[in-house]
Amino acid sequence: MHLVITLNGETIKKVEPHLGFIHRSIEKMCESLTYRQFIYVTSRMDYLSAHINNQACALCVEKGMQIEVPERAQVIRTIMAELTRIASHELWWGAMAMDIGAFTPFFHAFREREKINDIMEETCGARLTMNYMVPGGVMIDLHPDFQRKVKEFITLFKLKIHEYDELVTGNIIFRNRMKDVGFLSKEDAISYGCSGPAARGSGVSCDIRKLYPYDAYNKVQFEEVIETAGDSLARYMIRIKEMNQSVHIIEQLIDNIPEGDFQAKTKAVLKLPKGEFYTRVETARGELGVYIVSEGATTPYRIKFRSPGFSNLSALDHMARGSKLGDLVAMMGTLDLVIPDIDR
Amino acid sequence: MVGMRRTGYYFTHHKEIITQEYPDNRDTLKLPERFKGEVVMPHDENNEHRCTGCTACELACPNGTIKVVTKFDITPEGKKKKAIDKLVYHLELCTMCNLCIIACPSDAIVMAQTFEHSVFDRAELTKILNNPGSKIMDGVE
Amino acid sequence: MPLTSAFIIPCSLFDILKMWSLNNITGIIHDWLYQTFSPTWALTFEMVIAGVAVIGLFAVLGLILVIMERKVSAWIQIRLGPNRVGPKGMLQSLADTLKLLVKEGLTPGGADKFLFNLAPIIAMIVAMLLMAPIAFAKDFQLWDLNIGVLYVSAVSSIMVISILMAGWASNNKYSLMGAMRSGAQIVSYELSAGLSILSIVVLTGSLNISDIIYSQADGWWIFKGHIPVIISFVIFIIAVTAETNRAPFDLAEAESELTAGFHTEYSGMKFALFFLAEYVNVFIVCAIGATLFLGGWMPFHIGNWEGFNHVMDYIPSSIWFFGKTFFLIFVIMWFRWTFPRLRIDQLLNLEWKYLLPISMFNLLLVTVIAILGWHF
Amino acid sequence: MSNEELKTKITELLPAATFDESGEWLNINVEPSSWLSFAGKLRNNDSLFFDYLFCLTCIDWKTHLTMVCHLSSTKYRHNIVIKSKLDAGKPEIESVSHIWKTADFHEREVYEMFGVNFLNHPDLRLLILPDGWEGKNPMRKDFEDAVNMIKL
Repeated sequence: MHLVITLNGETIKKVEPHLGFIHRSIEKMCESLTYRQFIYVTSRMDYLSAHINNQACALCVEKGMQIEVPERAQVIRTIMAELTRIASHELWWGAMAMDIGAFTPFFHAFREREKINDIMEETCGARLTMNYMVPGGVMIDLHPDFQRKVKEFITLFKLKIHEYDELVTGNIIFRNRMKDVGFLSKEDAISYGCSGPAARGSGVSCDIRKLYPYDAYNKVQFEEVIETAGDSLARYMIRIKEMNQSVHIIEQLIDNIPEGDFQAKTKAVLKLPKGEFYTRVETARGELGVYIVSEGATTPYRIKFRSPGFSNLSALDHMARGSKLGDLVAMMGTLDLVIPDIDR
Repeated sequence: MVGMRRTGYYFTHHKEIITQEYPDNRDTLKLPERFKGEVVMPHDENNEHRCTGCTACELACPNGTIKVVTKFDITPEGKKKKAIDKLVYHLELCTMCNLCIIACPSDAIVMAQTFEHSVFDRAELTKILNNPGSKIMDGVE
Repeated sequence: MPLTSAFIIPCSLFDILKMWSLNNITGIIHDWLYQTFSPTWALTFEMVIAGVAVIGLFAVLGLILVIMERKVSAWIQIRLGPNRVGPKGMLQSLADTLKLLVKEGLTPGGADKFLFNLAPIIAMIVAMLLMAPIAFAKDFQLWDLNIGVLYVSAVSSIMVISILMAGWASNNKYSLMGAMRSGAQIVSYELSAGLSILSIVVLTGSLNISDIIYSQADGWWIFKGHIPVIISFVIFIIAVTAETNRAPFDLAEAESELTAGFHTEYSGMKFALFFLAEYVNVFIVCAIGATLFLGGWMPFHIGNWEGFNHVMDYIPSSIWFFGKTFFLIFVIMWFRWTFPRLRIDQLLNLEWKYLLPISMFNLLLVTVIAILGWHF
Repeated sequence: MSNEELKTKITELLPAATFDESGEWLNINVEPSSWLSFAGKLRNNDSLFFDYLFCLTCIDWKTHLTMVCHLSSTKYRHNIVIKSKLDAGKPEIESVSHIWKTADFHEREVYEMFGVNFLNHPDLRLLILPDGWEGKNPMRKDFEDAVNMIKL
């Protein structure tokens, strides 16, 4: 991404994003891939929440095919999605602090993220682009060590999470940099189509996990974190609190993974009936929509990914006008822009 | 100030260092058995593999990574039988999505745990998975 | 036999320490030169020796500080840090310097060539000039001029010119913006740095650096001067951190906003000169801080504990000096790897709205203390 | 609000609208000419209050193009899908970017990918494609990429 900024001294007059530097036209690519194959491409969209992207596609195909997903698969998917969310927020936290100018948190965040990646690697076989979800469930059963490792991670994470507050949140320079920076009112957040923490920081309740529960989210207790301040600090706090909520969700599920199949019996060749299917999931960045138009063939006729970053980015210009150049990086940090997600 | 205490703590506590000294720890580095490094075809001691040449992997692959070149073997009974001549694998196109392994009905191909794939010539990335002169294992249909 | 060796070892240890203390080395060399040669030649030789020593020290300090910074940051960030070149990676910065030396020094097309090439040299010369009045050990000083403190604050303000020059000559928007920021920053933080230096000058009554050190023979100013001196010490540390463009005040090269600020376009040895000059500047301001507030090479003495004081005296003066200086450098590095960066308006607010009034008022307090003789 | 209620409400606002309930949400087909005024009514009507445009895209049906808008209300939590048929040769529709500001970017994306001309759009330039892009719109069905990796 390339931001063209018009400046008056240090004050921003206008921000103009130029996109498309890593546009791969995933939507067009998916039109020539079958319903089993196209899921792996979506890992490359928002690579930090690859699991959740895959999950969205799998859910959309399941909705079209009316496949009943076994409970075990649902729970596994939910745990994996929440682990991904924590990993994504960890990376965001490190990168955010780095944008603001503190280097150390980046490495401290990666210490915990590495643990999640190890868990992922053990079960899914990859660290970033897992391709673990398939229509009807998950690809392979959990690794025997999975539960133990996740529990170890949760204990470790709970020990370390207060360090984040010590290092960054409580820092007076950090708070001054974030407070009242990049203000986004509730009306604007809705109008700009923001979702995820960016919108929840402005007081918009938009957590898809709560509003339109999918997979095992209706079986767990968690809070939708909402802050009303609308500034960068609010968006920051939401992500920090969301990590705690994710841990809470995993804690509820990890001991109660039901026995059974990890994958529903599906036909070898998937054919979606003629029609249009739309699923929404909550990725680490916000609402991801998968819109499949099917003509009854083995490949989608048209597929559209409504990526959260794209809409969140459109609010950047509005937020940045009139603030300082240094604030821009803080805003971009709190919007948590993942460029492949915007470009697709 | 609290942050300085935290960084000071890590400055003096070296045992929490998490760096992996990569090229030096090759001997001890253990990747999980599910790690998706590249597609290989295991052969047993008689130079036999399990691939029937059904092209299920070729169809499953989203990137055209696998090309199955088939030939016809003459079985002892005198019947013609389809078998693979070459199973060409383009590592440079592979995204390690694991779909071919899932699709394979006879478990002929698996993911190897190698990850050091860099070579000087791109042509070296195109691999032929079956060993020369290898045969299909008995009993695999 | 064991008994005697037990006696011998401490004695020889003290001898070695004496040798290391650099005491009187300058005197010996001076006397020897004047005995051997005519005064003109002796002066010339002394100048050459001084020049070589400064350049050598400049390079060595740069290397040591770079490796120190990398190790400190690595340990704070739970990493190992450089560990490939030399024992425990200690020669890493030497290897980097060699690499930078053989790299091509690019000059961008639209740049003002003369200024562009001049800027790093000025930065380096300023850093070298600043070394002159620093007392590295007892009687080991290049130039003990009577306005040492004034000289330091005067020369160090030339640094901003090289940065502005680099930013302007690069013909690059990031460079220019970084240079402008750093101009505003250095000029404003010079004030509170100067004011906090003044408080020591007021207490000592002299601008001469060796006088200031000798005035701390019975205790360092930070202990003698009550709370006002502690306050001015804190302000001094903050101000010099800003003046040397280090995080959390590294707006001039804020990498997430301005790529690399004023040295975006520099490469090869020109970049290395900037880099070395920055580190040497850090060393110098820390040395000044150690000299003014922590007694320079003066050992640590506690009241009437004769035994303790005696032991402290055995530690050579150069070790005292470098120990204090490197402690301050470590503190500044610690700042850098802990704190996020300030915004430009917050930076200037901090200086003009808080530090400057506080240090002015503080100077008044110190003056009162000095006049009434309340300090110890 | 259930689909039936939405239907009656919307018929009041736009009698010409036709409905399609085959999907998950209520689909409404509108004429491109009436889209802008209808959009304003949807946004500002107190009982509908569709203030959240979460997806705006286009489908190329070879014979014609279809604009698809997914609308949601953050107050009542109901969703609808608006579709309008565009001419394949000269697709034109009014921009709604001043009603939902997010439409600005989404419409620019559709403009370059499908060549739909949004009338009265404040800043209709290429967003993703490189400047000076010549040739067909990439997401149209008749666009063939010379280097399509998938069809190797």
